[in-house]
Amino acid sequence: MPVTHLNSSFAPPECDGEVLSVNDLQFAYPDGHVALKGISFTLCQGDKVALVGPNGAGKSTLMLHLNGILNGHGMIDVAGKRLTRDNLPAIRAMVGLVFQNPDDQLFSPTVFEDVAFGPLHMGLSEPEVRARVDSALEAVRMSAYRDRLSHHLSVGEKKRIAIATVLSMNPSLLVLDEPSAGLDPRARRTLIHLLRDLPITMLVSTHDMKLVEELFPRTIVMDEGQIVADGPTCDILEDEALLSAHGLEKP
Amino acid sequence: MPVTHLNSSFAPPECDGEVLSVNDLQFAYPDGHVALKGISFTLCQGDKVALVGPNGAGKSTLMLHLNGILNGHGMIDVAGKRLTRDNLPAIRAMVGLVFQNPDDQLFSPTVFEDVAFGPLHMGLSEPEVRARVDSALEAVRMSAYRDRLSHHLSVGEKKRIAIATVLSMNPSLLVLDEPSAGLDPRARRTLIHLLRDLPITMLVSTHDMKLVEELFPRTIVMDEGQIVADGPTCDILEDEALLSAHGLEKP
Amino acid sequence: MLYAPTPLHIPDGFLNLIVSLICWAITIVTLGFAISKTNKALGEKQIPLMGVMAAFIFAAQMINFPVAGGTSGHMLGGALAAIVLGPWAGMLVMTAVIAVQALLFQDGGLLVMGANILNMGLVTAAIGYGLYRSVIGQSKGVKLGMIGFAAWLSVMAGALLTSLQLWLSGTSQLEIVIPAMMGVHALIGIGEALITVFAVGFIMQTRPDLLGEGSESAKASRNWVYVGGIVALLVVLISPFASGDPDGLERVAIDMGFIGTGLDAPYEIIPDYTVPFLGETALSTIVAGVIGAIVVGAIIVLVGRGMKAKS
Amino acid sequence: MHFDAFDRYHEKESILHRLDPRVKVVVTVLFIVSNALLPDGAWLAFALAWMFVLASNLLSKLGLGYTFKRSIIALPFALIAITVLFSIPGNPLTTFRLFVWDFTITDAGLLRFVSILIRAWLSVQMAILLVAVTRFPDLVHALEHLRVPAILTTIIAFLYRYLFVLTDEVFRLLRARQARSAAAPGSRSGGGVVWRAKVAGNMAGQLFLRSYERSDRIYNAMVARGYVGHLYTLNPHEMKSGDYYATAFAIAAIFLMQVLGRL
Ligand SMILES: Nc1ncnc2c1ncn2[C@@H]1O[C@H](COP(=O)(O)OP(=O)(O)OP(=O)(O)O)[C@@H](O)[C@H]1O
Ligand SMILES: Nc1ncnc2c1ncn2[C@@H]1O[C@H](COP(=O)(O)OP(=O)(O)OP(=O)(O)O)[C@@H](O)[C@H]1O
Ligand SMILES: [Mg+2]
Ligand SMILES: [Mg+2]
Repeated sequence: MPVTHLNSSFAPPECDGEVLSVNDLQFAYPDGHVALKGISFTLCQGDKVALVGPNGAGKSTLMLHLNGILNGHGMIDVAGKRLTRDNLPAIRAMVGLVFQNPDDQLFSPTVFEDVAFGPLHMGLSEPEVRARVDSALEAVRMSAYRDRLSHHLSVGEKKRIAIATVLSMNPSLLVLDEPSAGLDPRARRTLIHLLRDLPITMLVSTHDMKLVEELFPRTIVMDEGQIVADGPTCDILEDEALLSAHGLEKP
Repeated sequence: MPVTHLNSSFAPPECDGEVLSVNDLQFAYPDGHVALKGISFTLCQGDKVALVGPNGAGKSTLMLHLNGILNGHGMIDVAGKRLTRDNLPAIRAMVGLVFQNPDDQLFSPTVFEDVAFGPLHMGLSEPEVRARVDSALEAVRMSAYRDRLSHHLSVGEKKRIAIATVLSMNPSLLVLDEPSAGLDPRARRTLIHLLRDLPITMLVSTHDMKLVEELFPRTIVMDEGQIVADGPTCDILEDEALLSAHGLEKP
Repeated sequence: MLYAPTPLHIPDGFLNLIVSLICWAITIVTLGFAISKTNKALGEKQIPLMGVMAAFIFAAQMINFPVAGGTSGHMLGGALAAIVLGPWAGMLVMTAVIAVQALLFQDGGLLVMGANILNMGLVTAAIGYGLYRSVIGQSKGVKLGMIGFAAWLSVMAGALLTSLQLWLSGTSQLEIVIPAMMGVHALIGIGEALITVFAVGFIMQTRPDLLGEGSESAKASRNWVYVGGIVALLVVLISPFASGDPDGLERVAIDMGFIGTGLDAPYEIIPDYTVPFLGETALSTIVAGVIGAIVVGAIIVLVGRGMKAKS
Repeated sequence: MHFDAFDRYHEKESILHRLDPRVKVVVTVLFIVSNALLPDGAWLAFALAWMFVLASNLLSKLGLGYTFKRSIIALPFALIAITVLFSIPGNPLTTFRLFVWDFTITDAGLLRFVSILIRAWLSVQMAILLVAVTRFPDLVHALEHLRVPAILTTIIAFLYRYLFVLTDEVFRLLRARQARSAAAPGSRSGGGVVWRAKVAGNMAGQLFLRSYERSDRIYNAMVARGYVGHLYTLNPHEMKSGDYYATAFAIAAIFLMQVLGRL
């Protein structure tokens, strides 16, 4: 049983525009496993929020809901728009989802084709697509890699390209699933700088508590399909009881 | 260019029996890339040594030499036995190699079959094989998982089974390639306890400097195919210049 | 060796033009069917699935196991692909694998690719799937046994077709190529059978839902059983004739209307490796003239386009 | 671990590298068809075709002998054709005895055998050159433009991308097996053949499951970026005047081979 710590519920100081609001989201996998048991939270414009919790807590499942790949019961609003079957394409253009393993995300043979995939499917014109690709690669500082073959890149490079593939869609919300896994300290550092400098609202799941401490002002803790704490990172990291009850550790 | 720090060369206090001795090991991949440029070190009975270094330093390449999967120039002795083509099977029984990704290690449908692979291949009798499997699973505290399908385990569980697959061969030396990658804090903690309690000589490559600090009295730093430092972990972690020159960080 | 070419990948130059084109024709028609069937039957999810499965077959061909004396067994995968993906998707996947092997590694030629796809992709998938379908609903042991037989037979059928094509092209002599190819592949086929059986066994144990037993209609299923059965029967009937008594094969072939009667040596369908219309007749001179004119015309058009295109 | 050993493309700046991939594919196929059409013993035409290969090698800046070195790959298959030495009627050249059989090599047989080898050898060199000067994704684009059905070119593009990922995976599995292939002191290592085949089959099954699940994740990644069953690409290639001239020249050369071969 997850221990819910009601005292750490948290009212954000100010909120100029809600980017994401999730209300009582529930989901069970086809095999009957209930992975989400009523999730509610909101993200404001410019928030950078960490999502932590032990293996199997339901973090990835939650993220797959945010742009409608899975759909459970409950309500999800992105920038004021309700997520329904009809405005799925619009929602997908607003929520950029980056998977843990970049090999799952980079499915085209060349970097250019991969970064262009999203804009092309949004039906943009050719010059617009090219401009989007260029600025996305610029943002992750990989412009020189435009014509490289994806399979020749190192993990750290692949990771950055994977982020570019969603930046090219100009998302209002970036959702990253364990971005630092498998990176060496140097590549990890580069990624931290990159995320810090990106001026986008983001929700990032991770096991890397040090990354949480360095990068995110706010943290959401999940366990067994529920949110068990949501508040300022400094408070959460001080709460030994909370951390150890959910298999986490102070960095 | 790797910066070699001669001052950190290190004479182990006492050595009751060399388990591994590597002498001027050199290796180039078929495509011409020189991955090891003259590696020499020794491990004593009971040593627990960390092997650190940036991506591409040659750590995995070195580990693959230790039980003869790759063979470069130079000499490798395991427990006094020279590694040659003829006594390869015997050496493989002594050196237990665990790969980074447990999925690479587990190729059989059930946990039992995977743990039994080594003993079966060694030509042991059936009761002996069963006894070995039982005690290996016992050692990693996974006896209850004997008949589970490997496929359905969590990463942390897979990792422990992967270690059991080589423990069942009763190795004199355990070689682990990045054992903590991808684990959540709880699973990582369990792994640390497990490694601490195993009474076997081990060489462990990792990017997790915190693990290095907690678990290993001695550390070897590699970069660009060379050993650039080898000494007590506390000394190495204090040497800021050394760490930053080789893409490492203090925990 | 990272990547071991198998004796079934015919390089360019070993089949003559006519045989190559006939094989291409059969292959294209079959693939056309396969494409329209997959487009109709399968969702958008199928594109990444088939792509990754093609990479899987390619990679799985590298899994070997030591047999004896330094040799090792590995598999072709046609039967496995058809069993796990269904016949049509299996054929497309095998086609992609063979195309990449030819394009990227020159393992098998380009002009003869039609033949290679036919031998290693289409026939193997048809046999594998057809025979597997014939035991649907039976016990696991029966299924696995039949899968093993189907995998073995699929390799034999590929070898038989390859031999026949080489013989029709005048590249090999029937009474040597058939026993040699069939003999070698009888052994290779055992490796194929073992790996396929254990691989499918593994999937039955871990994800039986992926073997999609109820997916096809009873009628389509029955048709595949017929196809598999007939091809299997042909292989079983033809090979002993061929290996023991080459005249016997010729008799069988002629009786079945395989080839026109009255040929002294069957490979002289295209005598002397020349194309018939370029003999010493007036007609051939005219034809040659026309072809020359077409070529010159094509060159002029291309040069004209070149001048128009911006450089 | 990174397995790039499969890449056949050679980065260089040359006319052939810059040529439109469609041109390269069409010319290569025409050249191979032309080889198949040349009659036995058309030495002059074979020589011209060889010059064509050599000139292409030079133009590619890969070195005159580049394709020659790699062309041995087709040789083992020559064994299959060896029977034509004895089977085609003609004047006997030599006879030799092997065990109990007499073999007679005829002049017509020799002519056929040598011609088959030359055809194969020339064709394979051209194919080698094609992939050495064309990046594989461009080759796939060319096939798309040449009306190969989209479903096939898409499968091929995915195959190429995941070839590297999955072969890496296979090599790591093979390595894991190798690492545990030990022997206890004094006993013979390894089980029976069937047991070993079972281990290999299990690996194939394991790989299948992982590939299957990976394809699921890839599908999710595609959907997340707007995929609804249709793939769109930009056309990165445009035929320039040089491309047309090159095609015209190659067709002329190949036609000349055909004419020379029949004189
Ligand atoms: N396709 C699936 N079918 C059934 N159950 C699933 C499926 N995918 C995940 N689950 C289960 O749902 C639960 C939540 O999984 P999820 O992947 O969301 O966890 P997570 O928090 O992302 O964990 P991790 O930190 O390991 O990535 C787990 O118990 C998992 O076993
Ligand atoms: N099969 C291979 N062929 C050619 N080069 C290789 C091969 N495998 C590795 N290399 C190269 O050899 C060098 C050493 O690689 P190795 O895998 O040993 O590094 P590592 O220290 O283990 O790095 P990481 O921390 O990323 O695991 C790298 O430059 C790598 O690119
Ligand atoms: Mg997850
Ligand atoms: Mg490594």
